[in-house]
Amino acid sequence: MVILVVLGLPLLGALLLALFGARRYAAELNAGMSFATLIAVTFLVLRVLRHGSLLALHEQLFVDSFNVFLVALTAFVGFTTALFSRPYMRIEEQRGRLSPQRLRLYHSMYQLFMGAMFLALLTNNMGLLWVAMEAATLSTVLLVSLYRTRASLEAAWKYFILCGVGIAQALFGTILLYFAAEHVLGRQGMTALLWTHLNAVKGQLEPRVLGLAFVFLLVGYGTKVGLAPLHNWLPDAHAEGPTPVSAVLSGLLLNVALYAVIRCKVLVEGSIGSYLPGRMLMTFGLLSAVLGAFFLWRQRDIKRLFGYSSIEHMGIITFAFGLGGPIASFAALLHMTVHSLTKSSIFFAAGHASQAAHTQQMDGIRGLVSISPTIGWGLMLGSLAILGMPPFGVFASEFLILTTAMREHPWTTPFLLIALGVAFAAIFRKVQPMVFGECDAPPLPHSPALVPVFIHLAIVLMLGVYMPFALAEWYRAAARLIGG
Amino acid sequence: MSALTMVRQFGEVLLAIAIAPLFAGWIAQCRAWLQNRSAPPLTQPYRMLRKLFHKDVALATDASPLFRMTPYILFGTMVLAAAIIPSVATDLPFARVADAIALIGLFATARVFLSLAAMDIGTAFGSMGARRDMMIGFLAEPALLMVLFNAFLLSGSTALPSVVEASTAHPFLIDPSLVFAAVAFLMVLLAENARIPIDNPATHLELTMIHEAMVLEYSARHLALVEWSSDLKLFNYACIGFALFLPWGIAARGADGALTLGVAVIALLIKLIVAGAALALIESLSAKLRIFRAPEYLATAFLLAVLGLLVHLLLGA
Amino acid sequence: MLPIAHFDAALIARGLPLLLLLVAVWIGLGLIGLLRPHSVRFVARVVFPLGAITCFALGAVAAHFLVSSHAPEVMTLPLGLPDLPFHARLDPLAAFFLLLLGLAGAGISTFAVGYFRSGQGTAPGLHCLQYHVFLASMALVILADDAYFFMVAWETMALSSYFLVTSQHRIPEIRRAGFLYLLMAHIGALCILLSFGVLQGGRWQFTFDAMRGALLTPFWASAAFLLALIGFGAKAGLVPLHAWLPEAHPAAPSPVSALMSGLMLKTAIYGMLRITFDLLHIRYWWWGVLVLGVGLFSALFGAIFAAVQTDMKRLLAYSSIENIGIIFTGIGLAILFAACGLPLFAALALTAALIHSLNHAFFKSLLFLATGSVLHATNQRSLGKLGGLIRRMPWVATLALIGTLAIAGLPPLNGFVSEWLLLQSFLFTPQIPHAFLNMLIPLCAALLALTVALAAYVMVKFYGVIFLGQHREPSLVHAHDADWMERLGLAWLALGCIAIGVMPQLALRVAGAVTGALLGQAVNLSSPFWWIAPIASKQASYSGLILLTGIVGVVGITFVMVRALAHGRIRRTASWDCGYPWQTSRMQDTAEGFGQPIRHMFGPFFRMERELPAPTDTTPHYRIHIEDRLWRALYLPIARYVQRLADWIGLLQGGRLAIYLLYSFLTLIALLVFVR
Amino acid sequence: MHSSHMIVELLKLLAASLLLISFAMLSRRRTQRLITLFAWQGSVLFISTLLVAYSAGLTELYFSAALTLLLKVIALPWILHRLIQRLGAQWDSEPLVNIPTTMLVGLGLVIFAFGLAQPISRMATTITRNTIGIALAVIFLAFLMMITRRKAITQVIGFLAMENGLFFAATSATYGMPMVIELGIALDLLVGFFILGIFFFQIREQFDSLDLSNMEALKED
Repeated sequence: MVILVVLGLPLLGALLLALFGARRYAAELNAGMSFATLIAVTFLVLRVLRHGSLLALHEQLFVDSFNVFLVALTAFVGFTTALFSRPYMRIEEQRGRLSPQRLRLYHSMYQLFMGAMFLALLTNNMGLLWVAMEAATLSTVLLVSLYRTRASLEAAWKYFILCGVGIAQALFGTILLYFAAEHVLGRQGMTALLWTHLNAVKGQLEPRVLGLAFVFLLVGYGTKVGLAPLHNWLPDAHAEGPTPVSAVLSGLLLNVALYAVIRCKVLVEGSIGSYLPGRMLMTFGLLSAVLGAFFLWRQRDIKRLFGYSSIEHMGIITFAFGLGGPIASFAALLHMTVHSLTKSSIFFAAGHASQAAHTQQMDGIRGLVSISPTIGWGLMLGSLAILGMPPFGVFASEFLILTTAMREHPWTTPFLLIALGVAFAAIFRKVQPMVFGECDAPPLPHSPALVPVFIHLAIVLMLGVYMPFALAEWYRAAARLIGG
Repeated sequence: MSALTMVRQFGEVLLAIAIAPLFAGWIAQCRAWLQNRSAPPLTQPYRMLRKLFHKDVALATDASPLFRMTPYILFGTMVLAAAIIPSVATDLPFARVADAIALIGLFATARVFLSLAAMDIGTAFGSMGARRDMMIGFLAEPALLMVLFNAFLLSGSTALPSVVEASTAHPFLIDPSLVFAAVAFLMVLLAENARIPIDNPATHLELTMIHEAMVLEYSARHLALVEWSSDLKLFNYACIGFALFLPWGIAARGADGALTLGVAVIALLIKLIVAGAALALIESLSAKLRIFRAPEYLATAFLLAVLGLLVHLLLGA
Repeated sequence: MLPIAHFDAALIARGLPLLLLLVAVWIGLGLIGLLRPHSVRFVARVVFPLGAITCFALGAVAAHFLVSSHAPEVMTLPLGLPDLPFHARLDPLAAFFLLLLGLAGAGISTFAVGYFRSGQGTAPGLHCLQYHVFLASMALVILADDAYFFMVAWETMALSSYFLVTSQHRIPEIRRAGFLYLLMAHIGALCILLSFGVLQGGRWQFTFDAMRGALLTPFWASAAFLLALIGFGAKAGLVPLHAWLPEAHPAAPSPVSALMSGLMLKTAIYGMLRITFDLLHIRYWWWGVLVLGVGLFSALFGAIFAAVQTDMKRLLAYSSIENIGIIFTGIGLAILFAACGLPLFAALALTAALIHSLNHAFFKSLLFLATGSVLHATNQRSLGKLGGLIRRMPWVATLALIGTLAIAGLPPLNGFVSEWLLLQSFLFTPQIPHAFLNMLIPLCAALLALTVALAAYVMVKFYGVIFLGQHREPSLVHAHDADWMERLGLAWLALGCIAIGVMPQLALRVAGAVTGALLGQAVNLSSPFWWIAPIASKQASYSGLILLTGIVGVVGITFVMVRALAHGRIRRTASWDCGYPWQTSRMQDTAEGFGQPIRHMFGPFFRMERELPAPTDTTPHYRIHIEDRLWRALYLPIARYVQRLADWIGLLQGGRLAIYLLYSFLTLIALLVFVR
Repeated sequence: MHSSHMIVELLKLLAASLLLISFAMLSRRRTQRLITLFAWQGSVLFISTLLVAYSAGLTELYFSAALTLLLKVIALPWILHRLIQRLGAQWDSEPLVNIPTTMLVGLGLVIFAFGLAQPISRMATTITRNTIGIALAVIFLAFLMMITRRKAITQVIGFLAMENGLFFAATSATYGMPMVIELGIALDLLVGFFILGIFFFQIREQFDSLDLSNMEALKED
């Protein structure tokens, strides 16, 4: 029943913060709730590690090695982000960009968002998955528009419409899925949408219908993953929302959406028995990686920059999942982990950086190491990590992905090469002058919470040179689940 | 190595040191005759050396030790080269120390030291001369190397004694490929030894100087050593030429009777006389080139050497 | 090819754990430096000496391995990816480069003890960490025995050196250099990675041992080779991938420049050799021709550009390109010979390449460090403002002279040995069983000779303009000589130059172990230690020691005799200079002036912008700006294309919601059409 | 059996009218009219759901029918109506693409949708199987409408119309999704709609118009 706790705590937190969100200790409360969730998740993880996958609530919820690690990741990043948002939001409030009421909204929506994501991850029911995704969208729409500026409203609106429409397609896909499943499983017992049951009978599902269903699901959830050319909402939302929100969007929401896609892919692949879905994923992945890289080239806004970098990395991960096979899937999962850790830490650093420089325009940000070495080095190391510089973990996954691609589909490697090279040039030529060089800005009023940054980077660094056996096993199991 | 070979070795070195100025004098004399001037006596170089050795040294105030060491190093390298080149006999204990390529290196060392010394005082002419001399150097070396390639293809060795033995064993007078090489070598020789058409040893027109410009600041015994070593350099080059192209008379390994050695010395002297006359003739017949014509000149030498190479590869040895 | 049979025998590792321990010590030292990040004394006087000692120990262990046993030693570390733990391996090839790293590194670290002053941009402690991590990663690159470990070490090397380069990050040029450097390094690394991806031949084994076993089709083998050539060429600074080198090496503090030029470039050589001669099971002759061509061109290119530089460190950087080119020429010849089934000659060429790497490590480090001392003494990097330092800093001048003569390839120093060996191996190219090749490649020897002679020209310019002549700036009067730790470091490196030059046989034996392992064939090592006759003593032989003793002897005798005979006194007077009385220090050749013949002769290589004074100018001045054509021919166009593409792609994000919706709609339709 | 046949015919008729309404929406300019059409669409949906529920004898479909009635026929149109009163956004400005062209494209989409739906209809067992194509067509048309209109509010109406299409698809293909899901969807729809409502006012006060052409500031320039 620990699952229910995991699901309940954020909702409880949302409720509490809806009431007391405006108080002074709200930020601490937020962090506290997130921490409690993290604890609960830890128990869940231990449980799964001990007894393997488990079902709950009439099979509506289930945990297997695939989603449990995403749950753990989500809880962890959620907690660190809450820690980070404490000083960050204080500063925003001091600067009068936010009122206490807004903070209340922020805190409760933050918890709600976490709850929605947990539901999306933990549910066994494809329909519920859809509902949860929609809920996540709605809560983040409010978060993105938190500042109520023109830009933030525009971003939120675009986000809402694009993702709403996308999600609608996903719903149609789900309907088709249900339709196909119903023929095999029947309407009785409402098992026709339960992933575990579908997975059991995926061989018998009508291929053509599932093919169509997959297209709709891919377009739908893919919009939330930010696959090009469905990505247009992503940079706006990342740039205009508050930084903690950008961090969780990039670090978590994209993962969750991709998780949904992969769940569907497993079913469809099993049904039509061809590598059609894989090819689709690879194409989308390559496209996103290349386009994302080239978008990076011309950015001026720091958060926009890293938003695009998320597109690029999601592309790489999708590509890896498309490649299939144990190693590529392993690499993709690893990349999911390191990407969300690194990217969120970058957003932490970038947020403080733009606060210190009073602008998000990168031309305005200079010499961070001289303002605060922690911010500067955080940004520098984070960027190097995200660019796939060893010994950081991102390199490990990119190593596996590139070499697999070289073996399976050599023709893809030039694109990957271009994407990685251009991305490197684009990001690094922007980051270097921000971190180094002269500067005359005053230090921040509150001491920035950069412990999260360095915790994340430390983990990423460790994953690059040493991977604990349990974690490896876990990834392997998940990879087996996905890639067969 | 027996005592005899050592004796032979030293004899040869001393011979080289002794007759090098004579050779230079001989060339000067021939040139004078060819130009209808009254010739200086053959011993003129010796007199000049003696005079210089007795003069006081006028040393520039800010001359560094490098400047003062250089004449000795020049002399040393040239003497060593003389010891390596089989001018009289092939069976020399020193000959194995350095093959022809190493010999080029040795000459390069001398050139570099002289150029550094020329720059040491920091006068306009010194550095100009250094620059030009180094330029001639790096243009001449590829051509010289190609010449050696020819010799190597014939004898399968870059060690001069082996080359000599191989080409003395050669049935015909001289291998066709070597003809080209010989001409190339001659051109390189003129360039390397600051002779017309690249440089004029007798010039006193500062702006056209190369070698002279470098040694402007030297006086007395330093100058003497420099001059002596440049005479030695010319002599050495001549001997390399003989070893490569006219090896007759050089005492072969094993055959080291007094008679053969005598014959060898005579042969050497005859060759020197002829060569000197020839050099003088060429110098008098040709005009000095502008400094930036030097690349074309040496490129021609290089091409000739390559031609020789191809001739050899095509006709087969 | 390394016989796998050796493998089981060598499971009891001996030298390897020690080496890894020393590497760990380096990293530890770096971290210790962080304890007191701002205390120069602590870092310089305590940590760096220890680092130097570690260097020396590393070199010693490697040397011992080379002379005692050649049996490879392997180890597996409990780190790395789950299916791919870090494998380490010590074999002659690795040991040779570790020897190079250790011995040259010892000198550099010793110098660094005296070099680092406060106010050097990055905090000394951080500097110390980066420095030692750099050393450690280089050692690990050499020791790595699987692709992942190799890549991690490789990129860590690039990263740490990048931070060292940008330690003066407040200067925009240096940031630009650092960026360019890291970018090129990263792209190169990606190529290497892909090359490994090919090499494992679909067996999903990333240990080098498995790669040795993999049999590739000619196409894939060539693909792997070319990718490796691009990757390692980018790191080694082969033309046209050299653009970063003359920017980055001068930007760094001198000891770091020395590390990068002297040692880091060698790791690229190592990688090239490792892949070409060890991992790839076959070699094709055209690879050799390709490498030979690229190498020779780089060599010539580097020499020509070095000749026209006016910044002493840039000059040295270009000379590095030249030397790397020479090394690659050797490698190319070796590949060619090996592919044509002439292992002995291949061994000769490879020996030349290896020994030249060793030499370059010594003399290039020496010269870079010397420029460091000059920099400290005068705060001048531009040759136009130096001169006459031989009288102010005799120690540095003397030691630098040794380096200069060595790099100019003059006997009896070490530079000559390797170039001699290389020319020797060229002499055998007519025996290549390919028409045309056997006629064309001998001509390359002439190009090589030209390069070497040009190098001499460059070095005369370098030394003459910095140390000889008169001070071009009055301030130079106050220049002081290096302190004793710096001198010690320089002296150590100079000693290395002399030792290898005088006793080449030692280097030959060490290299022989490597060629024996890689080609199963080594040159003739039987002759005594002062003597080399690589093929046969009748064919060609050389003895640096006798040559040196000969010169010294003759010079001594001459000196004594001249003293005995000539009685002239020495009068100190003003210089003669054809009696021209008003000459000043401005009248001596400047760096530009010295480069003038080269500009004149090799004009097509450069992109020159001249400013000539008009006849009427009251204050006439002449300025010339020389640029590498490749910038406009290669690099800028690429940047432009990326920019243009980015602009086009930017149009996708037009800001209009309807268009965005249209995108997703069209995507949907397209996919639907696709699936049905 | 006979009655069910009747029902099928009736359902087909309703489906056809649904399609017709969608086209009408595509062609209308006045926001007021669009809302009315939307309400009509909802009611047609409601009736068809009732029929399906009756013929298939599924109780939970009655619930969803009721839900439809509440939400899509009464609540949403009313709120929308009030909104445009408050925001004074009766007129939509000229669509991005002119109406005839839109109609043609819509026609093509309908054909495409039918073609796409055929395999599904063939294997469907429901009495409404033939209408799946129409449901898909409705979705596409709504999508098209969202693309071509430039007022925020009309886009929202298009969005809701798409929701309708989905709902219709669900009922016609599978007699509706499980109840939980239906409720979830309805809830999401409601919440989303309220958020939109809030948004309109903020957009108004920030941009003092609901015209989307003001919302093109965030882009690559």
